[in-house]
Amino acid sequence: MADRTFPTPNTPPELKRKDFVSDQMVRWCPGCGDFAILAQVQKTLPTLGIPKEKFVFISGIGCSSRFPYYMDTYGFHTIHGRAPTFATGLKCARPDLNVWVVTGDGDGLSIGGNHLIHAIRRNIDINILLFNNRIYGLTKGQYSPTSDRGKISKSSPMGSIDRPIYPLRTALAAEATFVARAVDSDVQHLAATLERAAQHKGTSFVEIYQNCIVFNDGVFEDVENRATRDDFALKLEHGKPMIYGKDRDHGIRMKDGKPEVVNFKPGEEPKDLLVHNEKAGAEFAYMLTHLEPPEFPTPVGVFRSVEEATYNDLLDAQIEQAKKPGANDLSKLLAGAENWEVAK
Amino acid sequence: MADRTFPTPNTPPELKRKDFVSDQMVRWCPGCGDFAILAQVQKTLPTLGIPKEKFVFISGIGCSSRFPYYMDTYGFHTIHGRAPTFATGLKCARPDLNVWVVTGDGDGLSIGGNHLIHAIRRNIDINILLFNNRIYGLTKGQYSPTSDRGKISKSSPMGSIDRPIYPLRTALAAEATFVARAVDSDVQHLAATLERAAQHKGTSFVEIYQNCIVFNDGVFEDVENRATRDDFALKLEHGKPMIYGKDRDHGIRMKDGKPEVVNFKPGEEPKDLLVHNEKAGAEFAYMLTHLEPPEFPTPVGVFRSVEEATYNDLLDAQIEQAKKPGANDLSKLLAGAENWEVAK
Amino acid sequence: MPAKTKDVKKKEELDVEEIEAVTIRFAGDSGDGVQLTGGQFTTATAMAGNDLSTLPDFPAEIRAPVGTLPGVSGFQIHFSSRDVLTPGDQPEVLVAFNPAALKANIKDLVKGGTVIVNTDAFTAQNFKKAGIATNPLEDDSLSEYRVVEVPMTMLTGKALEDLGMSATQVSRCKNFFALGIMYWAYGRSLDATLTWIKKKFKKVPTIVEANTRALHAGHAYAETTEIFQHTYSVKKAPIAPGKYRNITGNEATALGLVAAQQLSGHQLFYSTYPITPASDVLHALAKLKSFGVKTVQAEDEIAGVGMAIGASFGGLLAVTGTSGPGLALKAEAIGLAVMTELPLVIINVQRGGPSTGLPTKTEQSDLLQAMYGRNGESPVGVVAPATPGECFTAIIKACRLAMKYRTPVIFLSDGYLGNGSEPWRLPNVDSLPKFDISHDPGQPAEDFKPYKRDEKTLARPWVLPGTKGYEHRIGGLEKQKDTGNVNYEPDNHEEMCRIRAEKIERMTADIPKLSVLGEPKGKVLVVGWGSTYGAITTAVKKAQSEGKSVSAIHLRYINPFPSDLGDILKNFDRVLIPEMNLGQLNMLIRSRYLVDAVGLHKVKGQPFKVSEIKEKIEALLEGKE
Amino acid sequence: MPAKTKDVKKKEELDVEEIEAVTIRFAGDSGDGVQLTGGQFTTATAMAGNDLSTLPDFPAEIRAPVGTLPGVSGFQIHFSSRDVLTPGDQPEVLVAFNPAALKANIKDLVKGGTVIVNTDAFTAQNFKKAGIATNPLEDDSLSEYRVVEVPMTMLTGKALEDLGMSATQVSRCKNFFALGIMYWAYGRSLDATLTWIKKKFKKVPTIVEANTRALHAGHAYAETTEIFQHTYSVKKAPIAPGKYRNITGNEATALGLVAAQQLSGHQLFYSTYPITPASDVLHALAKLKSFGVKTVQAEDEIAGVGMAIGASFGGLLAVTGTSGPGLALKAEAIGLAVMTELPLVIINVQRGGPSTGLPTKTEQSDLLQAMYGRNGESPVGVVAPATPGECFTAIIKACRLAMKYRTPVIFLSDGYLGNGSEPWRLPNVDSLPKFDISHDPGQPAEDFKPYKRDEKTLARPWVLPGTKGYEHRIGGLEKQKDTGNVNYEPDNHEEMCRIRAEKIERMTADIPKLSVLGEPKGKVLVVGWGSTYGAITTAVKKAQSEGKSVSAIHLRYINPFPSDLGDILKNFDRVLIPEMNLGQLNMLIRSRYLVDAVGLHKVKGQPFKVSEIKEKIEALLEGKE
Ligand SMILES: Cc1ncc(C[n+]2csc(CCOP(=O)(O)OP(=O)(O)O)c2C)c(N)n1
Ligand SMILES: Cc1ncc(C[n+]2csc(CCOP(=O)(O)OP(=O)(O)O)c2C)c(N)n1
Ligand code: SF4
Ligand code: SF4
Ligand SMILES: [Mg+2]
Ligand SMILES: [Mg+2]
Repeated sequence: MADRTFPTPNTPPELKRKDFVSDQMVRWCPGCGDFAILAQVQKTLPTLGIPKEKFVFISGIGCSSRFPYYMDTYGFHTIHGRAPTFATGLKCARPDLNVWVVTGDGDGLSIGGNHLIHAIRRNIDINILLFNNRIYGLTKGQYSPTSDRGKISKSSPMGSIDRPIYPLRTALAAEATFVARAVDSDVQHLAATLERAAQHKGTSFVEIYQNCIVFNDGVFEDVENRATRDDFALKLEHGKPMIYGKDRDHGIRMKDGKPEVVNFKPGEEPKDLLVHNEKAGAEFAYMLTHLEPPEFPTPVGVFRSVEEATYNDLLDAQIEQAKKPGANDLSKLLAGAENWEVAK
Repeated sequence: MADRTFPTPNTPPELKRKDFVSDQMVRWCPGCGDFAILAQVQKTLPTLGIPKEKFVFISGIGCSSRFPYYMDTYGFHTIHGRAPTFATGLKCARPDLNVWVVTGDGDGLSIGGNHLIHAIRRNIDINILLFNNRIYGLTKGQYSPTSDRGKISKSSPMGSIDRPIYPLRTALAAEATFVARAVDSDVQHLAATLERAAQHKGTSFVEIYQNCIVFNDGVFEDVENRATRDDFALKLEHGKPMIYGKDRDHGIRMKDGKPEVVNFKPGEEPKDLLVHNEKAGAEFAYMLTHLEPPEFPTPVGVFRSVEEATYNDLLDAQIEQAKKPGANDLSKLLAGAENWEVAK
Repeated sequence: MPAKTKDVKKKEELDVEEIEAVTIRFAGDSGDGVQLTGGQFTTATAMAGNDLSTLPDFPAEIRAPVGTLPGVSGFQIHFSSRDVLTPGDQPEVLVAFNPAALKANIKDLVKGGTVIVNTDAFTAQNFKKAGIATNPLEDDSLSEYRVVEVPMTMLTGKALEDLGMSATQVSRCKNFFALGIMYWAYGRSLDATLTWIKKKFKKVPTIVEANTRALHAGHAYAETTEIFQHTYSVKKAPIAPGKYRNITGNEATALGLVAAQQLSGHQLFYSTYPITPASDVLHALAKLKSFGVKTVQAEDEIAGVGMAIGASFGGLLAVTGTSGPGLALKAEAIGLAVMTELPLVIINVQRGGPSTGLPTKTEQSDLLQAMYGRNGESPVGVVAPATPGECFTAIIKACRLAMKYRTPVIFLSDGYLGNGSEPWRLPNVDSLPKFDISHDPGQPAEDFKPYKRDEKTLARPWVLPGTKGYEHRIGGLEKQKDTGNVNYEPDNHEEMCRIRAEKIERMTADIPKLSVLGEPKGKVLVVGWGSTYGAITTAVKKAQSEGKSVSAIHLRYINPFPSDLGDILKNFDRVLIPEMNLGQLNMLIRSRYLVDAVGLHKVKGQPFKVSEIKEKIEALLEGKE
Repeated sequence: MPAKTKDVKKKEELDVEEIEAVTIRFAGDSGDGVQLTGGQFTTATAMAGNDLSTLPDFPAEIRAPVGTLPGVSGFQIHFSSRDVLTPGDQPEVLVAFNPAALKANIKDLVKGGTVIVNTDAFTAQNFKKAGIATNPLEDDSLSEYRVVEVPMTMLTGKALEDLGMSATQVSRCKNFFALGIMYWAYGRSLDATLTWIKKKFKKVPTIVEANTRALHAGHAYAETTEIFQHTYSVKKAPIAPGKYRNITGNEATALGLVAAQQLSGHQLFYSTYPITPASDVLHALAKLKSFGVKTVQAEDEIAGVGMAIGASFGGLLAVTGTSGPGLALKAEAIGLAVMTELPLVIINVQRGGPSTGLPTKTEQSDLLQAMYGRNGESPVGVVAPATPGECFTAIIKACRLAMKYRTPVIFLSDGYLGNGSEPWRLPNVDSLPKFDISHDPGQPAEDFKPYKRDEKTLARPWVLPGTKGYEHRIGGLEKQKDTGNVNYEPDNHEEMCRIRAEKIERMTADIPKLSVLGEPKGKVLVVGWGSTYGAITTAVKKAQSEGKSVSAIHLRYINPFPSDLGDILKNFDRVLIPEMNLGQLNMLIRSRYLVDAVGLHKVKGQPFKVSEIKEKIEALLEGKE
């Protein structure tokens, strides 16, 4: 089996953004949020010091899932909802590769919800980017599991009656070791978040708010818009108090076990503001996912980042542990515990 | 369509436990926890004042999923993992029925995890009982998604390397409106919990710790055993402080936003013990699911119970709203918006 | 039609040329309103009394950049003073809104055909987007066609000058300008479109005004600039009298379901997961809540079919819809409906496969999947409509068979039927036959046997939860005969397998015999199924009119086969089976009847051309194969 | 064997009767250790030099209450001094540990056969559990059999008296007592079992002692009480010399996969979801981590196949395993492997269907699902082993074909093969042919075309992620020829569909020609596939030995068919196809070769009996059909 090892070169090559641009025409609607995400991913990868041939992008089906075609890396556009399974198999098989999953809110949370959860609970060392536009883009505008109740769409002309699913909560219920949220239009913050996700060992789960200009334009307007986003998005920073607002004059504080918003003069924040802790138990991050507009700002950034053993490492470790001299003798294996000789 | 209405009789019939016992031989291993659950369900149903013919039990595949055969109600033993979908369809189609789903940890959380989540997020008015024995019983002993990491089983001879899934957390991530836990052997508490589940409108989700005597005997020993269970199980009661122990000398308190165990003299509990609140946000119940042995007792009872509109009611309401005189004229519908006459 | 506009005739010389049929294709960017233009032209043509058939050609699911080849959208209409069964093999007229549309479609145009272009879109930038090196209007590439160059954007802009609209908004009206030209050329009335514009845009009076002006302007332009040598007249077709509308297969399917609800007195329950090209059935039904129709958008295909089976257990008319890959996912659950013998209709609007394949293209390659794509011996009914309009009656029939025989029935539509349209004569609602579906156990409660069957149909009782005293349990494990209890006995299993197979065979009693197009005996018999109907029928009629010994039959039922199929096959020397796959019906017929049927296979994501079938018939007659 | 023990002969009269073959069935409660007893008897018999074949019969998946009919477990062994290919049509000896076991099995016993019962289990309570009205040992119901009544529980108890064991523990040893009786009757040595007991229970010396004593006690009891008229001797069979072991099909499959790993130099990756009767393959492989085998228990079947495809993309030998309903769930993903042309082996250990069906019973009803159970034209290879031992070589072959042709291959085992066992001659590891599988792109990086094919095999390059300069993307949308880019062009699609079909056809080059059992021409040809091999071969040989004009061929490859199949079929007047389904191979052969093959169908969850096939052959020869 040792005939195909894939050593990682010692001196990682100098890569540029354009090294990750494939020769395929990018086919999203003009103005689609997917473009910005693609650009940030293409910008982030060269900074990681990983050879280009080690990256693999795996997706399901949806507008977002066309992503791999536009990356000049290895890529696999699979079937609807199942991308995490292909990624899990590939990473178990080839731990030397750097595996990314790109999925949508329909792909990842409607048909594919279970695979998502199971990848996360295994803490397999892959990076999952979920482009959440709260709509089915590719099939032309049905409501999705993340659409707000009451969403009027082709399949819900009187408004949807399902309660939405929250990607981050779902990930946290499976005790995700890395959970983050970013917004397509805030490209610097997005790039920084992607970099953190890439560096995390274990399943990194990133929800990216993505504007579908054709079927769901403006769902994230508050946090998308340059003019308003600082007032509506709370940038989480490990060890720092939770302050937001263009003028940094709002904060979050716990009262009677519940979060509340406090206003203050810029620079004079109260001492008891909630301090972000990425390393806390999943309960803390889960509580943060309940900070929602209109009452609260939308938290973005890294909600949780803790180290735990990965499925692929544990699998390899068991194999290492099982390997003993002579324990892989095929003849002996075939002979079994009991056998007999038939003479001539 | 009005030719088959199913009115509920005004005077509910007097039903007894034996009315719910079917003529089929019960085929579980002697000593299996499923027997106790069956008995409690058969005891609970007659107390609900609902005609027997209105009950429907729907299951997937597994030892637990044989349940419907033993109930003298309408029943449907479906396919592996998909029971919530059949139940959703039936309840939407026939809101007059009282629909129960019986599933296992493999059925409900391995192959069927996504359907479970989606039933819950729709808050469809059904009752889901998940028999958690942390093993695949029917297929003879492979580890399940709720098995602890390190579980040695037929399919994990060196110990499983997946991190477990927690049924209640999964339900709460989907904002379940009713979430409870019970133990097969504590039959009174189980019966009381089942009754609460039955009375709840919306999806009731009950995890039942169930002992598989053949393939996973004793996993829940602490809370199963009559002698020890009061020391290891915390019975949640709405509005009451969280006290447990045979001598009721332990309690739970919040400290720095985190729960801790306090010991005290029986009857002299501290005033700041955590008070259970079924009506709180899902974050509270979610936090309670993190009370786990060995550090904490295992909470049992109703974690959360809040009222929200159900999918089936909303569906019916939209139909009611759409109905206008003449709005169901088939000829007019067929004629469409544009048509023309071809003369003879 | 004229050659290059340079040599147009004088006005007085213009005359009206009478033609029997014409095929026109509109092509442009998705944003050019091609489908809308086609739809309006269709209505006007139908109202003018022609028979017609249409076919939209959508770009692949994903949106492509403006002006590029993958972004080209098309709409073809074939209309005639005679019977029309196909959208036409090759257009005689192409309206191309930009260079990409020209490039993508020109090769289909008949030699000598007319192409009308919007010259304003023929810019260097657009050539680049379309991957065109030189201006096709200036090189030799169009020398075999008559080219009509119209600066549509500019002319539309002029007409709307004083409305204060942006350039983009103006440009959006140019399709009405083009429509005006075409209305003039074929003597269509503007009235229906004018009414439509008023209704559609009633909230934005400027747009009403703009589109109205564009339409008139185009019409006037054609008339005054004399770009055509003459106008054309296509006489009324001898169409059965009655009220007509234009309908796509997906619309007809949705309406048929609502009709089945009314006829059966069973509320319709439609649970599904969106997928191209089947989603429109959901969209149509979701709007019909006033009819009491319940639709659920499920989390996936498995949930879609699971919910439907649950609803069927509850006594509703339960239907799920999908396309190829979704049918694969539903397989296991369909097997459960086979075992539990519950009525269930599964709509499969087939698309190009395998795998994700060509989602927006048509194909007939799921026939064997429908027949055999489940574990175990798992027979189901298979019904296949032949035309868009026929989807209406065929889906009603599928519902009836499913409910009467208590069985899943798969309805095999396809992308061409689903999105293609034809004029459809409105049925008289009162004359549609009601279904007689009973939930009466027909047995005393004390001794109720859920699998005791009707002797004739072998259907088991469909007793609904809520029926007092008849509590019973069903499931996917093998059932004991009559009692329906779980049973593993060897003989019982074989008997039940045979009963399930026999039940499907018994459906033959409810399936009409075949009608042979042409002589009942002869040299070649063409056997078709599904959406190939139009092309096959047209080809066979043409060949017959040339005196050839060829007949045709068309299968609307594939499982079971009509009872007279075997006998008909015997009466011909050769059997030809054209299919949009690699020979799936062929395999079923060969194996069942041991006839050496010849296949004509087309797996191009496109319907057959009449000529392709006719040529194959001729080859067979000439003994070339 | 003797009649009722009442009239046993005197010791001196006892002699040894030589017989050619015998079939014995052990039956009892799951808790009675029936499978273990059978296994031990098998080993002793194999060591005695007989040829043999065994078949366990498990109760339905769920545990049933002790003493009831659904709880009965069985184990049948057929051994002989000649070639043995089936576990025997009807047992001549039945060992019944309780009344339920007697009731469930007695009808299978040959008239005049011997039944050995544990009389201690024949209590009123057990009669009730088994649904028996009167004691069968006292009424007339067993009058056609020889009944040997042994109070096994009591006697075992006596033998273990002083060991201080509980009654339940003692009762658990009675199967060794029964085994002792049978060893005496057939002159088997106790040695192997004694060794096994010591090893197995080495941690509990009391149990070693108890079982040892029980075995000896049974042996002594048979000898001293003279319950048999004579003992039987079955001579050694003329077996090819070599080292042998007993092996089930599932074990052989697992071992074959490990061998394929070693031979191909590609690490084995097995991802699956447990399902009866396929789970044992996972259990076996999970233990082989020391060989570097990676197993993953996935969350469902779809994940199982998805992970395998992911691993295949990464360059491993990727395999997933399941049974019928699981294959249905994997269909969509298998289609993706077809489109992306990645190697993938799918093991399907078939069980009774449709739906959940009869999970523990055998059947061959997934052949058409394997062939056609996917959307679109989606061809895959289909390989079917004929015997438990053959699973070893067949799965190696499946891996080789999948890797060489870059395609999914479905391996159709079944419950009978998977759980049944036979003696298996250990192969010489060094003589197994290595596979030559390359990942070399064979093209310069600048101009790499992932779908440029090998001219001979049509395989595309299997270039692995991590290979510098060859970054490329694959997926489920239609691929452009050579480049593998997404492509929707009509002609390209048809060409690709034909190439994918042709690639599977090309596998014919790697498939051995058929060998005809018997004359190459004649009246009747029996065509089999999969696990019917033993019964067919035995029946055909018997008929041949009676001078009948019948031959047989057995298909190990169903897609593609061996190249000489058509020619062989032509050489016979009639073709008979016995299958454990309603005629699935039959349909493939009829449609492909237009021969009027006759089917012999058995859908009972049980393998064919030799007699059933022989009778059908005779009926055909006599022109009765
Ligand atoms: C098995 C299957 N079911 C359904 C579809 C149709 N389908 C393709 S993408 C999609 C949803 C896409 O939504 P999302 O994942 O949110 O992606 P987006 O297009 O919004 O980026 C659906 C339903 C499919 N391709 N395959
Ligand atoms: C599609 C499918 N996959 C796999 C199986 C095999 N199977 C039956 S039950 C089961 C797991 C049962 O575990 P659980 O749900 O925990 O039930 P338990 O038996 O423990 O009560 C599996 C894997 C099946 N019947 N169908
Ligand atoms: S439909 Fe929406 S998500 Fe899809 S490409 Fe267009 S804008 Fe983006
Ligand atoms: S295997 Fe376990 S869960 Fe199943 S019936 Fe037996 S004890 Fe109960
Ligand atoms: Mg989306
Ligand atoms: Mg379980």
